[in-house]
Amino acid sequence: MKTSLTLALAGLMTATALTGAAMADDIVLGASVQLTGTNANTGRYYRDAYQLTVDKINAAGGVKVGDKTYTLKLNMLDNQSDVNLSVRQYVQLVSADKVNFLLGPFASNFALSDSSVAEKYQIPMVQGGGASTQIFSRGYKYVFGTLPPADDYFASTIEMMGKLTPAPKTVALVSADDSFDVSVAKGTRKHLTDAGLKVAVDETYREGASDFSSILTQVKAANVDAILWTGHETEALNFIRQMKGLNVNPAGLSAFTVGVPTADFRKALGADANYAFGMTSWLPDASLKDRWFGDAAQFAAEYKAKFGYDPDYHAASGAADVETFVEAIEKAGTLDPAKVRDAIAGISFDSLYAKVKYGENGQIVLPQVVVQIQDGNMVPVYSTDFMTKPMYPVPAWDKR
Amino acid sequence: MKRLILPLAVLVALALAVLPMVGSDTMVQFGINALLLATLAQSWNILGGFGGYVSFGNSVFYGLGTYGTAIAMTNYNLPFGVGLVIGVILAMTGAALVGLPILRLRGPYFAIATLGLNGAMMAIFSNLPIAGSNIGLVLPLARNDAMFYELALGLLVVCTLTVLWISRSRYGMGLIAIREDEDAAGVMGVNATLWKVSALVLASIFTAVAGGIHAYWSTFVDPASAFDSTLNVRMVIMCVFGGPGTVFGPVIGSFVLSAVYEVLAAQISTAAALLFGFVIVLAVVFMPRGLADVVKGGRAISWRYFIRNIRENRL
Amino acid sequence: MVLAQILLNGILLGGLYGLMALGMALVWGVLNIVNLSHGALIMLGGYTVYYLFTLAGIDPFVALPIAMVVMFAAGFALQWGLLNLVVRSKMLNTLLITFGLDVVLTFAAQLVFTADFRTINPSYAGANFPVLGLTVPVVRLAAFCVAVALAAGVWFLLNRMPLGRAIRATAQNLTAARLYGVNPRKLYAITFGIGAALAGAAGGLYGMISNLTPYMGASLTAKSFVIAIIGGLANPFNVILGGIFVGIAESLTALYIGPTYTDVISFGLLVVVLVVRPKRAVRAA
Amino acid sequence: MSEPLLTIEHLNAGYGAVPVLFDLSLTVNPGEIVTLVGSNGAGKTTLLRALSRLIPAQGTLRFNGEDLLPLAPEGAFTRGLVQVPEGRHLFPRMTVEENLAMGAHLRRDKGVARTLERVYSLFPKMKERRKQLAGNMSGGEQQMCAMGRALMADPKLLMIDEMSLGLAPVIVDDLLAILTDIRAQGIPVLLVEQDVFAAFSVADRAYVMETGRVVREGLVKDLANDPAVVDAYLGAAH
Amino acid sequence: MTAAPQSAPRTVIETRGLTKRFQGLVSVNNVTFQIAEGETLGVIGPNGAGKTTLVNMISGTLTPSEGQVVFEGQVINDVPAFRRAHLGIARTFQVMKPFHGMTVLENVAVGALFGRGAERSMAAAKEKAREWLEFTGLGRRIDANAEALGGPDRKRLEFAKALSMQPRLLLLDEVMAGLNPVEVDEVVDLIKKIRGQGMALLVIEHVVKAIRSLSDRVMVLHHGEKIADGDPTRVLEDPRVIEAYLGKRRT
Repeated sequence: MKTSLTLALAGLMTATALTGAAMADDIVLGASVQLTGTNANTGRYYRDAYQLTVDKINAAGGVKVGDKTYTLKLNMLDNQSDVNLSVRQYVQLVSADKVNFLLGPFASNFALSDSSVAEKYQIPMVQGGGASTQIFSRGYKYVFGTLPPADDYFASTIEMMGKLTPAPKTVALVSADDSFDVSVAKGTRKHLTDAGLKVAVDETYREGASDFSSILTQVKAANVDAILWTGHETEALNFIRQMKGLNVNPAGLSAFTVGVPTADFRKALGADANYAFGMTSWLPDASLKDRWFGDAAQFAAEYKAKFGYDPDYHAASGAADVETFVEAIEKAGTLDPAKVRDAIAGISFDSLYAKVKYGENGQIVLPQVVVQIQDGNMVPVYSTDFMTKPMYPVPAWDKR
Repeated sequence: MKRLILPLAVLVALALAVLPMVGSDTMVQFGINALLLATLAQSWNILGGFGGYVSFGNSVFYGLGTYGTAIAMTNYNLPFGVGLVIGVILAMTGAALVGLPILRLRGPYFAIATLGLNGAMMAIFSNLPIAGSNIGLVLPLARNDAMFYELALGLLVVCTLTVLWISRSRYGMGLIAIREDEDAAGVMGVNATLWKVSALVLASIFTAVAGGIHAYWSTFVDPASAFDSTLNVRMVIMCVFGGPGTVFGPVIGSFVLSAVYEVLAAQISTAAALLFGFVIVLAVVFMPRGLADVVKGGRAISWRYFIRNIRENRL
Repeated sequence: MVLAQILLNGILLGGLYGLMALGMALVWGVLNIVNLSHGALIMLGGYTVYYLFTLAGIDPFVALPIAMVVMFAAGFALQWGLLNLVVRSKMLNTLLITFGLDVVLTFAAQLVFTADFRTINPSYAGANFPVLGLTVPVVRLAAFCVAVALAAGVWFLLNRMPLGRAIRATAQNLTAARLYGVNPRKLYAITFGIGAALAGAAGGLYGMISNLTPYMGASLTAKSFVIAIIGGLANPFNVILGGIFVGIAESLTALYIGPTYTDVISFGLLVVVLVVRPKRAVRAA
Repeated sequence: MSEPLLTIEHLNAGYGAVPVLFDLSLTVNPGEIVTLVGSNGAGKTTLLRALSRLIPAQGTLRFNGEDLLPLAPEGAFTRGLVQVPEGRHLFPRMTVEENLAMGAHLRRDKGVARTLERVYSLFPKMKERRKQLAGNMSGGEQQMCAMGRALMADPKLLMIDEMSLGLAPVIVDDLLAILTDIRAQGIPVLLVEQDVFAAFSVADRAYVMETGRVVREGLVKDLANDPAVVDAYLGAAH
Repeated sequence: MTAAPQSAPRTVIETRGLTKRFQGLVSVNNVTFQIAEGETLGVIGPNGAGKTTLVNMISGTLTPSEGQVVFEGQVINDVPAFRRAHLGIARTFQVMKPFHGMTVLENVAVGALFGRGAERSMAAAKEKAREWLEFTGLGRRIDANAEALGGPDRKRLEFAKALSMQPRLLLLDEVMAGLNPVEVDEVVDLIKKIRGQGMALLVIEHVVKAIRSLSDRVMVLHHGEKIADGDPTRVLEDPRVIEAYLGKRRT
């Protein structure tokens, strides 16, 4: 009895003793990211981008506040893809580890919960992992997002569809039922109606589903011109493989919110990835100039060299989160959370990711570039106008 | 030894009560979680430990408490207290309704039915617009962790007192009799159906309140976290690790495991879950009757105790 | 036509579901262990086939039997070295230990294989052919056939071979089986090994149809569980039929009620089957 | 006289802390049918369990010139000490043939088919019913199946626990006749019975047990009219 | 020597044509008997005669296929077991079923808490339990764990558990099995003591010697049927009974 109580208390003590305080000349950025668990696959973009950017900034001399120079430090924990654990870890970061500012986790549902901690403790959080409008509709003051609003993900795709010949007339909209994808679907419905397109099939599936044969059969029967799909990467993978298996092939196009820009996705699907449309809020383009990396292309090269895989918009967005803090701190000339928060709200700078400027609700607005996989490569095809000629219409599976 | 337990427990409770005034925020944070988990393990103990019915459906009541509170607070702007009450009423009704048919099942079939119930419940709530479907609900923000801490502590104390009462009352004797031999208990006059269903309902109350507190504290609920069957497995593990059917075993078991987990998570982040898995496996092999049984043996415990446990259960 | 195609989808998928559940049902029926790490074994089987395919260039259908042998060995070792130590313990304890095992296997897999999702993607992965206006995906059809063939194999083993006879005898009356010289330790290990091998085959097929991640196990355990109960533990073909039943039920639910309701139906079915026919699952092999 | 097949001397045995058998001695010679009778709870089944090495025991246990005590259940079984357990313990959802096959589970010799023929000739009814599920047969048929299964193991001593239990007298007579046939094939039998006169009608020698002890032993013809036997069942007033 | 009935004693339990079939197998066939207040009925019969099934139907663990169980004038076929306990039917089990994880005292207290005239308070129930434990000679083991008891003490515990329910009818199922002669005598004494309490007793026993000395009447079951019922000495000399036990003499 007594021994076990002592044990429990000892455990409690250790749990708190382990977390040391920051050194005086450091600026500590705290983050709890999915390093393991179901979301780890995308979580690693944030892990790596945060680390790379912090190292890069330190190598360039750190952060100047007034006449003092600080070194950036990263305090990153693994939330194991567990929302509850991530909330606890953010509290630990804020209250015990006394980090100065917060970087975000991946995925909307995590950002949704975790940002509450930032708001509660009034420590600014800049996150590049959650795009759901839900995160930014709560009137929170301390939460900023570098992913564009989920509602508009398909806006550029739909715009492009109007300019294709023959232009698709009927559309199937398939979405997962989680926060991000419901936001996407809701916005997309509106965009589709505005563009005068007919939604012939509108199906929502359970997050994590692996079988899409029922939906695909209905899509096939409806004989739509285009499929707009939003969900998670693994689901996109299954969806495309099952499209082929069931010989579902809209003459127009099929477009996906996630997956297409990642190397993993292409690798997993092989030739079957071809012709798939996708989107990205970021391309490793030399035209995106950056104070530390030079430009986005150099960022991508360094990233690939260091981690062995290509960065995608998650990574760029994560890098922009770190840069946001540095710019804002230098502008505010202090580490005071409230002042830095105000500085973030009014910030505007060019980065490898985009021109960073947050809207009223704390979210950045960016157009999505439509991309397509052509012969195994991701090719940007449309932004405000065509960039490369899309391969269109899409040939049948057996004619590829 | 035996006489010391109660005063010691009171002391520990008092010490825990002042923690928010002296401890760090993380400590409080960890405390809220540990206390809520302990409450869950303790309320699982009522039917599982005393009645011998292994439920994997207590997370249903946790979810109902969570959603009762969340729906009341977000959709109807009701105060937290009212939300809790609504959550509890939902959970109790649920417990009474499902208790009757599924408590007729025995052994693994009861356990499996409750597991299925949890899965079905999660799927149902992810389709309920009033519950925010699968997206979930965002609750208003309360910057008062000390309050959540004291609430959680209070709940655990009340729950433990209830279990203490059960362990010494006619009611508890009936439950234990059912656990040991349901037929014999019936022949001796125990109305097994009434006892089992009421135990489930009783457990549902504390479970639901814990869910409600957690919902308001974390400000966000969704079906996956509200009807999390691994949460239920954790309740079972913590209760069984500590000693099912004892008054303090589940509390100690969950404190110890929470601390172990927290330390592991802080120390070796990625391998924490892996090691936690090993802890469970080893615990089942070496101390199948829980910490309480180990402690009961006092100083006499040696490696022989563990060997004997293996002897008893191996093929 | 849509309905016919959806029924076909359900049947083909259901066959694979049945195969997933088959190993679980066998272990449950004979050893009286509800193996919560079954999904993790499916996952390991999937990765085995994946690596045989990608690293050694072995065709996945050829790799399948190799993976089954590997998984058999793993299952045998697990039962012999660990689960036999607790097999007479309370049902709760066997549940807990297999849950712990599931955690260990899952996170070990994450450390070894990383969290990247993998697909087993041979050149014919998306092939299909038309029959009476329906589209039949080749890999799914093959998976279905493998599932039925393995069920037939299990049936043959159980009903026509001395080893299977001993397995059934042990399931029906452990005392009597011991009395006539059955060594239950070995037999339990073999049975668990067979269960793991079946899980391995299911994992390989699953990797060809869907994708592999270290975390895929949990939901597959739940699914196997539902099917094992609905199909009963006695006859391998019934387990496959149970899988087909669930596959069709899910497909129809997706069509008529909505794809977000499939879990309501499969878990609802589980509860209803248990409450209405509690004896259904009791009969073991 | 040569050494008995089975020698039990000063045997004590029980379950955990509860002793059941006290200082018990018994022998079975080759070619004999020996019966052990006594009322319920006298310890007959416990003795069989001790012989099959399922429970610990102290004293002397020798079978076919070998010490049984250090052996595991499998060891006793493979040395030819085969038991037909009380309540038959068949595999209910297996056919008669499969049940019989289980009896020869450990045998690797070529004689299995011959043994099966022998069993079928002893129990022609089993041959008729060989495709039937054992659980669906009548009590008498189940007992035949259980005995046949034991014979399939090629026993050196056949031990039968409560053969007549719950069976109609006509059927018991059939079974008794078969016991004689079995003995004629050279297999000695240790028959544990409650039905004294049934047992006495085929046995050579008998032991009478009461509360864990042997209270009478001797040739059946001597014991048949011994009032002690009736006393062991119905109390001293007889 | 039988106790001479004072006035006409009331019938406590009565069965009318009680029958139980298990999947076509008749376990108890058309058994009719009654036991009066203060009377002890011994039930004997070879293994598998249906004795325990009979007790199960009276205590409520089994439902009869046909016939009626009548307790104090009321047909109780559909009354669940726990309510029969409240009415005053108590039994012991052939395979003893002490509640593990409870002390001896608590085991007996369960009876006092849930039986006829149930105590609501633990203290009172434990007091009562203590009395019955003294009565059954188990006073010295009050705080032991139930599973720690040896054979004879377990029997005493079974008695105490049943008695603490204050039954009107007590069903004793083979309480002497596995006891040595000295212990059998102790149990016989105990039952004689219970007879003094005025309840109806049904005693199933194999030790016929004991039955003879205990019973007012003896009923013999064979293959589920009642083959004799009456004065112990006469019944035990009935050739049919002897044959049922020893088997028929073969030539």
